[in-house]
Amino acid sequence: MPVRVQEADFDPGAELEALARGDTEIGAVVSFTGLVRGSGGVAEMTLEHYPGMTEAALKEIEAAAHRRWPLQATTIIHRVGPLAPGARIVFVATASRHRGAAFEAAEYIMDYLKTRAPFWKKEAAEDGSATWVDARESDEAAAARWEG
Amino acid sequence: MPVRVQEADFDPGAELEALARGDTEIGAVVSFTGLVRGSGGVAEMTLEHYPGMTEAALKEIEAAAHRRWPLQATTIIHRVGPLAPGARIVFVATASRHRGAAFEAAEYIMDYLKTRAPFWKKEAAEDGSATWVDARESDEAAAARWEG
Amino acid sequence: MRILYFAWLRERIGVGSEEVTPPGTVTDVAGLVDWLRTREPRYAAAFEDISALRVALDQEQADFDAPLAGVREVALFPPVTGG
Amino acid sequence: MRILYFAWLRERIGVGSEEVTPPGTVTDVAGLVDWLRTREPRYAAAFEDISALRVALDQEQADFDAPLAGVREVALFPPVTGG
Repeated sequence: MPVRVQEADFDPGAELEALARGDTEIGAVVSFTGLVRGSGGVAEMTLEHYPGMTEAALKEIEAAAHRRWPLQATTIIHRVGPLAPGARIVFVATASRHRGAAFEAAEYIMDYLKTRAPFWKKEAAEDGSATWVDARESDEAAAARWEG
Repeated sequence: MPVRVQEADFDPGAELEALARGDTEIGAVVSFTGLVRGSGGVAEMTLEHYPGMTEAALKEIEAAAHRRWPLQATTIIHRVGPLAPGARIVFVATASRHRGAAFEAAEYIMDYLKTRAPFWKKEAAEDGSATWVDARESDEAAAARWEG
Repeated sequence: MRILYFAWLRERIGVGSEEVTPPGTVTDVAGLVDWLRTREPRYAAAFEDISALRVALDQEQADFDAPLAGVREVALFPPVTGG
Repeated sequence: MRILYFAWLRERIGVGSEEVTPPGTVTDVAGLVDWLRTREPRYAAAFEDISALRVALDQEQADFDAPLAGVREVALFPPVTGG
């Protein structure tokens, strides 16, 4: 159940292959890949994070998902540093016997990653200006639906 | 927006790469991969289908998803013929600006694929006996939640 | 008219498809199944419980009371179990 | 005590981390921020609206009324925006 924070790109196909390999109890694998959108003239995205706390937060989110659903395996990878439009930012994959648990756990991990893991995005525009991305209320609402 | 029904295996990583390539409006890619479970002594699974109707049914499910959510791209692949435990059976991937649409559309496509596309599974046990898999009421219930 | 059978229905009837010419009194899918039942015991056995079956007319899902006028291909099969 | 700043808070204050020794009257996070505000105008400007900020104590999310006793690392930052 790897959790990785890295500057380097990753290979979703290889991660999916590694996730399910050798466990024939797995019937369903769900993956989420987040990409840098180039909309609104974004030339580059930079991801800042809180080393140490980031990994702990991701491990706690992953552990919470495993407590909540019967999961055979999970993978969470988040990149940091400068990223061009189209680049992969984040990868979450979940494996379970049935698709309901795999889908729900992947959404849950993404919702909490978006609201609980210490990453911050800064967008640089083509004109050279740079802006820190604001948190979205819809992300808080998405995480809140799993509570209680 | 390819829909494919084939005996050959496929490469989820290559499919994900092809899905999002060159469109920097895509921020979220969700994939589902279904695998043959080896539980209960299943030695082999055979997928029968209704050539012609299968492709039409998958295209209609895909079109319905595109009408319902703002999707940049989708992929649906379903294998037929004999498959060993651990083998990939089905692959669905969706690409959208935001993760909510991508997750929901992937679940929607899977729920309708399970209940509306003409595939039938036959399990061969290690002792040589073979059984047609019964439809699951939970799959009908999953599809029904998108109605109305 | 061509009839296709899939999965265990195909196995019980023994063929995957056949050409049939039902009498003019057969106007809908239920009537077609009733007529097939009279042909041979294997049909009667296969169609013992049509609530366990589904139908498609010219490759579109339909109901057992759907009319057969103009239909070229009737498919009968158990509930689907793909994915 | 070590304080860490992230994202625009780091940029406004001008450093990513610093060692501080607040007076004994500072017992919780809100008190720490009030004390930082008095140090220099850039702190006062950065902490103008603490409702826009979040805090972690020794790398665990906490509230502004959380006590500082025994805490070695305080992190202050805007709401997170990863993924």
